[in-house]
Amino acid sequence: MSKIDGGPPDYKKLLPPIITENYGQWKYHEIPRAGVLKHVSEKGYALYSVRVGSPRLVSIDYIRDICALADSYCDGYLRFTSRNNVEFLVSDEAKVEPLIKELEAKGYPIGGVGNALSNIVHTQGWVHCHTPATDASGIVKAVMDDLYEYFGRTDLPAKLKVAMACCLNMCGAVHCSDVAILGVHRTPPRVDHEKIRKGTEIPTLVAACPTGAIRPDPKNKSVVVNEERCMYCGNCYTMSPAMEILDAKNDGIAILVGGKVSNARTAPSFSRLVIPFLPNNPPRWPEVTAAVRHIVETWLNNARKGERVGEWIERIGWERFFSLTEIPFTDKHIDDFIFSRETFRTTAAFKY
Amino acid sequence: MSKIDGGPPDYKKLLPPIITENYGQWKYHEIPRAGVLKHVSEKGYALYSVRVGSPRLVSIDYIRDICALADSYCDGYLRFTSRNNVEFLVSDEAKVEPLIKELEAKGYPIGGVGNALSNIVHTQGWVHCHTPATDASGIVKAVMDDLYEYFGRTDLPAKLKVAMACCLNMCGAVHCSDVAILGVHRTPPRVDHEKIRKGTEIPTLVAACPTGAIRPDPKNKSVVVNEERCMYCGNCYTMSPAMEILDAKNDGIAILVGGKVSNARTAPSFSRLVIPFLPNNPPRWPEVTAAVRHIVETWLNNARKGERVGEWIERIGWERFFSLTEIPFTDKHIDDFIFSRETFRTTAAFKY
Amino acid sequence: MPDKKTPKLDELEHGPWPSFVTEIKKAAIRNESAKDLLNLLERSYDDKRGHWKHGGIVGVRGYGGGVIGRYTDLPEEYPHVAEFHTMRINAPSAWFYKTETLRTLCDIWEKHGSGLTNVHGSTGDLIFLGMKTEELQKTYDELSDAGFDLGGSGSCLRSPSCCVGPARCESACYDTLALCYDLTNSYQDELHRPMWPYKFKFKMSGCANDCVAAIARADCSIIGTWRDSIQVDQDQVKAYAESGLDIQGMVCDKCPTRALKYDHEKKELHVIAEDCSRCMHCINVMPKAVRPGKEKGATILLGGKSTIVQSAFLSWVIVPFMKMEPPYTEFKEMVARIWDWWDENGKTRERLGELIYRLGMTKFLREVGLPPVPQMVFRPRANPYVFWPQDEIVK
Amino acid sequence: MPDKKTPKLDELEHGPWPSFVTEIKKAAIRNESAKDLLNLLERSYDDKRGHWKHGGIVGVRGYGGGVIGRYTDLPEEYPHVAEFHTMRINAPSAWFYKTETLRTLCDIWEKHGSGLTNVHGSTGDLIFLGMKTEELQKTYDELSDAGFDLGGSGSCLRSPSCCVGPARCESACYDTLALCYDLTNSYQDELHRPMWPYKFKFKMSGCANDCVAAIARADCSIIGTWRDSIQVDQDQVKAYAESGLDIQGMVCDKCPTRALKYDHEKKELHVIAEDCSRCMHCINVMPKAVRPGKEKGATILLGGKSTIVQSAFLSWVIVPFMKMEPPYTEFKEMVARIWDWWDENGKTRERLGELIYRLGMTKFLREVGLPPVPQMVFRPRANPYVFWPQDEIVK
Ligand code: SRM
Ligand code: SRM
Ligand code: SRM
Ligand code: SRM
Ligand code: SF4
Ligand code: SF4
Ligand code: SF4
Ligand code: SF4
Ligand code: SF4
Ligand code: SF4
Ligand code: SF4
Ligand code: SF4
Repeated sequence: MSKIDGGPPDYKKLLPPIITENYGQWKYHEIPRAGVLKHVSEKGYALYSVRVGSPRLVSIDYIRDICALADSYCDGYLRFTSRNNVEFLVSDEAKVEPLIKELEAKGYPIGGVGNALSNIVHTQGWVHCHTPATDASGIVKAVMDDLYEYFGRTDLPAKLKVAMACCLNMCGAVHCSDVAILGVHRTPPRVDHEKIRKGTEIPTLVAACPTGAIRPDPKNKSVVVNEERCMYCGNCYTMSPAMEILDAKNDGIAILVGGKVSNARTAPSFSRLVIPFLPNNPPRWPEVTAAVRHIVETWLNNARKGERVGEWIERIGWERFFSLTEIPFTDKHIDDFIFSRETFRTTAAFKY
Repeated sequence: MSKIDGGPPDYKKLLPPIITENYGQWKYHEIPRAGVLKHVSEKGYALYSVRVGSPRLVSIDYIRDICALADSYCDGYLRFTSRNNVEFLVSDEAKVEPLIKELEAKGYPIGGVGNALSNIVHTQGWVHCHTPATDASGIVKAVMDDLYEYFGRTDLPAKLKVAMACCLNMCGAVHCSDVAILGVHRTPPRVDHEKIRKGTEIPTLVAACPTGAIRPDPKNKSVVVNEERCMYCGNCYTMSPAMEILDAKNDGIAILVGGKVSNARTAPSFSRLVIPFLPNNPPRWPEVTAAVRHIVETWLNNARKGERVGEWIERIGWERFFSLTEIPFTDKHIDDFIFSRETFRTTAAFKY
Repeated sequence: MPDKKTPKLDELEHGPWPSFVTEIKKAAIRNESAKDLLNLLERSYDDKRGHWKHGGIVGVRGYGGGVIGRYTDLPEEYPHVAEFHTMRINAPSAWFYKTETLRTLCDIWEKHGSGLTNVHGSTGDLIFLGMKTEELQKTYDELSDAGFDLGGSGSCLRSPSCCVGPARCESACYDTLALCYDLTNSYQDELHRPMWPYKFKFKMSGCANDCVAAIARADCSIIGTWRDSIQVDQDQVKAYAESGLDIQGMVCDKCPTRALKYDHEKKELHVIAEDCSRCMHCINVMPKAVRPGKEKGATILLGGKSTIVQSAFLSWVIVPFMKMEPPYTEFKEMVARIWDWWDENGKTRERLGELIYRLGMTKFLREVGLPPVPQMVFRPRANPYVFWPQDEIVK
Repeated sequence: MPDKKTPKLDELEHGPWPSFVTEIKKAAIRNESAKDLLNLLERSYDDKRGHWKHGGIVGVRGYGGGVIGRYTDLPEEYPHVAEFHTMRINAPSAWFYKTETLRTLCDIWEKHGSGLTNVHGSTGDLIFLGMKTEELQKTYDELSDAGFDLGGSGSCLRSPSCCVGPARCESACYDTLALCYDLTNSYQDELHRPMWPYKFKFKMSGCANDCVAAIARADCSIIGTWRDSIQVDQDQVKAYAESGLDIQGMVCDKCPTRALKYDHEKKELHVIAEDCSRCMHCINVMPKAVRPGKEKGATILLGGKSTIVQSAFLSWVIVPFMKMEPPYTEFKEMVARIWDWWDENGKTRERLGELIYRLGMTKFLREVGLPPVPQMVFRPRANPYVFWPQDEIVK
């Protein structure tokens, strides 16, 4: 039998020699062109990282292909970023241009560096998960096609981090992204009493509901859902397959904006709901791509240099964001969950 | 039988002629000297208001005395401010100086106008209420004696609004004051089971506890208090005399700072706890007067012109407030109630 | 003068600030209750605790409130404060008085009570501090005959109060005194006969300076504002500049929305109208040069209250702009709907703000019929927990 | 190539961004599961709903997690995805690979599964997307032999992840890769055998830019920082100035604490060290001229997570500064105490942040033995609801 708990491969054995040599001794970096980072070390070494956008859901053919490129230009070393981009680590400056040429020829998008749109962090969607309200990869493809130009630029007001999650579990940093695309259910779970009786632990299920919408129904050895209270988080479904939450007619997408994670200038902050619902319209989700583009362009046209989406909105005020974008404001935008109070405008000073 | 629901006296009959004449037509105001406002109307009239600090708890002799002054200098008109100061309304400029002289001679403090310390809004304390953790009038007197100089000045960084409440009911705007002095209990209520049985509605009493510390005790036809959960708010005592909360050995004072109400520049904001406990030390509460003076002086010495206490602290950061004042920071400063989350520092950026 | 010694309280007669002890002593010369109050208070200063029992219910005919019953727990030792109730007298708008009005009050009070008062209580009533049960009705009858009425106490509307407003302030954007008087008279029943889940307070300020601290303390705050742009008088700007005011530093740099541009050369101040949030700051610093706009009215905010039980709440915006002119029909119709909703949904001792927080703004707005606007919130919700009503989903 | 038509998905092969559909099609050439995935996905695009059943429990010997069981609800029509589990493979620190490592993985995966992957999953694992139950153990065995191991799933420690840090970044304040590797190896049991109330995530960033988004997503965020002052190289400041950078506007005016003063004449940048909050902004804009201080370590924050159930939480400061050097004893001892406390007090599916919120920071700090410091909060409590322990009151 094979051993267990061997742990991951030792990273030290996977670093290119230039990194081993200059580990912890990087001095500064520059962005010589879109998609490329140049890191210079105290010792004078220069490492070029060429960043390439990937669909993340890739075949082994893709991996073998980038490995071949890494062999040709990077002595067999490469890495992936925290946003699922590929980084070719070039220690020989002379190889940078040829690599870029080959990448371009093969249709690999180069970009995502500096004040650019980077790859969309995303999740499984209809490809693999059991709770999605939408697909993930499809929307990401549609949005990245649409916003493609901004991936290869470096002159946006600031970095633009878009994330996508296919349900409220939010497997990613959707809740803290400049623009977040989120799959949402809009109808209460339909209880399959048969399934409940077959093995759901009712007290745990009841306790799982954040709004207390689920009541035990001892007569039926099942539960009932108070539909007035349910806000479709799907947590009950995670607990029990009997709580069927998918609803093709009503599932769709919400857009949240203005979150960030870095501590630079301002504290990390949550994305906030601006479009409560857009329909699922595969394969290209035109309503979603249009909405995202509209928000991004309003930001591009109005933000000052250096302002992340949320920093821009906080400066002008959310009331102005809604008037500038002409996105209708509804009662759905107003928080009514646990921490709602902090969102209420407790001042008579505001804009129109 | 006398009529009911007559309503309050008609204010229109109580306004001095100069106000009736210029009602709604005031153009601007100046502060010709500490404690005096000069309001000029569109029509060119000038009204002088001379503000005098009152202990608020006053005898009819006091009222008759200020009435006599108002007769001599103000044609029989005066008013009180929202902070319980007296305002003599002088329409004849020539009478301003003589009024001031007489007030000074009689020991009436003139001030509270502009960037000054104004009167301390306060409550009943041991004079009349049933739940106080301290006296109100006595502390106010002690603190105003101590800070007296700032009442008659106009050169503080900004207005200084101090409030005092004798228990957590906070009968005043203690929760939104530059400096708040608050009577606090520190021990759980002692249940008088006899009294409970004599007429307390147990379910209402149980529901009154914000932390769920009170459990019915059907065997005893009474209740029990889970002392681990009680934070001494006294709400149960308000509901039932059986929940004895006064505790001479442990009642005392907390100091909160940095609140404001005006919407000028920054939104209204809560005062925040900086000293969880100071002992009751009548008649002069030296620990309280020293603490308040220390905070006020730290503000005076460090704030920029135009900064209210809270605006100053928010600029420098609360961590700096604690280091500047050398007030020890303890776990008691950290919120653990309903809206605690918004107070946690969700960023790696801070000062020491 | 009191017969017992009061060394601790005597200590509080020293110092420059006027002394409430001296006031009690003045009253004690002619009144036994005041004398016993002084003695009892000295006892509290010794014991470090109050000596009043849990309030009892006393009152006057036709009223469910207006009186706070109070009895000492040491009636044998201090018999003249065995009963020591207070009466709340609804003060005139913005606390304007003629001396004769105040003297009338003093005369009544001299006859029936301790001679001690609070001018005023924190809610804004004039308080007669300390009388026996048997004096309550008599005092009320005389007050009523003289044109006064009781303020609120208990689970009712509390006495509304307002800032000095147009009576003496250039910033007033509506007539606070008139509205206060009108509401008080319109809601006499609500004010005098407690019938709600808990107390309800109105406070009115003529502008965003909020000189009655409404936003912190009132279930409904009515704050004067304007809909158009501030008005700038450039001559006066020049005058301020010449007088040495640092307009850039003290005005523009502190404008929260950076809506003000100062032209150092021309000594002119310009506002980007759509950026101004009407915070009052520039007007406060340069009252001669900057004034509110011309289209005036008020912002309505709901939910303010102090700490007990669910934490303190500041009032939040519910109507960004409403004209505030008699007969205030729009406002009163809205208030009626709000009260109905609160009455129907509120638990005992649940203030309006807590109720809205518990049930959600969405439900509140829908059921009370108020249109959602972004001015109601600092920012939209961060969670995706949106409720979808039946009629908005596909069946 | 798939036999069925997939017109909707085909549409997603157009456009400049690389297409996941093309990737699935590539795999489908050699693999029936990939082919069925494509067909099933087209079906989802038609039906506008997923076609996967609620996850089932499958796994490999010795492990309680690392595999997500997955079955389609249409097994008759799409038999090759009747079982279509994923396996999470713990990635190397900061996702550095040699091509040979990746090729080994490809070879194993070609043999045992769909040939589809996620590089990487949101937690940072390399994901093998889609295999049959019978292949699980075989796949694992080969992976293990080749030097790989599973990542976490279920109520366990999830695979820790870290930013590129000192490997390629001038801002790294501690060795994120080393710590990530050390913690992963130290906590193999916690990672592979779920035994807690819920999941627990560590993420490590070398500085406050937080390039692994730890503060948003990790129960424990370890963010590099320094204790002394930033270091400024005035020659480089001059160079930036001469290159046309608006130092006043883009650096000083955006410094959140206004700790930077730029001397236009001398082209010098000065920091008021005690005002700097170490936010990284000036370093980000002028990496050649400004660097972190010399006394380096990390800030520890706790409680981050996404929305389900009690709302999303951002991690908050729990230790302002800790040296981060092997063997990380101080850190690990603290973690042990925190886990014990969580394990003892947490309800099922209660993340650490929610638990601390529910029971209170005070209780947490006291029981875990961490000293309260003002850095833990943006501001102190606004309510006066302080709990006083027995030993601090007078008996
Ligand atoms: C490669 C990567 C780390 C890794 O281990 O994989 C990385 C690398 C760098 N980051 Fe980052 N960041 C990376 C993800 C992040 C993330 C996390 C994320 O995107 O999910 C964040 C926080 C996002 C947020 O705030 O919402 C992040 C916030 C930053 C910032 C702060 C930006 C800001 O002003 O808010 C900087 C500083 C800057 O760019 O000025 C920064 C700076 C940098 C520098 C310049 C650091 C250096 O000196 O080498 C690197 C190149 C940045 C660039 O792409 O322009 N990095 N960086 C990640 C690349 C992701 C990608 O493929 O696009
Ligand atoms: C008389 C009074 C109204 C009344 O109906 O009684 C009043 C009157 C004026 N207030 Fe006020 N304010 C009065 C209580 C308040 C309160 C409420 C309170 O103190 O409880 C506030 C909110 C307090 C807070 O924010 O915590 C208040 C916040 C202001 C402000 C905003 C101050 C700030 O910058 O935050 C101004 C503007 C200014 O002074 O620059 C202002 C300005 C004024 C002006 C200048 C208005 C005017 O043009 O006439 C008046 C003279 C101010 C002065 O005393 O310097 N008034 N003012 C109140 C006097 C109280 C006293 O005796 O001290
Ligand atoms: C007399 C007065 C204090 C004063 O010295 O001025 C006062 C005195 C009492 N207040 Fe108050 N409150 C007074 C203004 C306030 C204010 C300020 C205001 O109205 O602007 C507040 C804070 C604002 C608010 O309403 O939230 C206030 C918040 C409370 C509370 C807590 C209410 C809450 O929802 O948090 C209680 C507790 C209760 O209602 O049971 C309370 C209860 C009480 C009681 C009736 C005691 C009790 O538990 O039943 C006190 C009677 C004292 C006595 O024996 O004379 N009092 N009370 C004020 C009324 C005088 C007047 O009519 O003018
Ligand atoms: C595969 C992955 C998404 C992806 O496409 O990358 C994923 C997939 C699932 N996540 Fe996740 N989560 C993944 C990273 C995350 C992250 C991001 C992170 O770890 O940084 C989060 C947000 C951060 C956090 O932990 O809060 C995340 C928050 C959740 C939650 C909500 C947890 C919460 O406390 O709010 C659930 C629900 C649950 O645990 O029952 C969940 C549950 C799930 C389940 C297991 C579905 C379920 O309800 O049981 C998904 C299985 C999908 C499938 O069939 O393949 N997943 N999940 C990520 C793991 C891959 C990896 O190991 O690298
Ligand atoms: S976000 Fe929801 S649907 Fe998407 S992968 Fe995560 S758990 Fe599954
Ligand atoms: S979907 Fe969420 S809110 Fe609705 S019943 Fe299930 S757990 Fe409760
Ligand atoms: S603050 Fe408390 S003790 Fe003081 S008067 Fe109000 S209810 Fe009474
Ligand atoms: S004092 Fe407050 S917390 Fe304590 S038992 Fe009474 S109501 Fe509950
Ligand atoms: S609130 Fe405004 S209108 Fe009223 S007195 Fe204060 S400054 Fe004047
Ligand atoms: S009123 Fe306030 S927001 Fe408007 S311009 Fe003046 S200072 Fe700025
Ligand atoms: S978090 Fe800091 S140290 Fe890590 S990669 Fe980003 S900038 Fe560099
Ligand atoms: S690190 Fe941030 S806070 Fe410190 S000086 Fe630079 S910009 Fe200012």
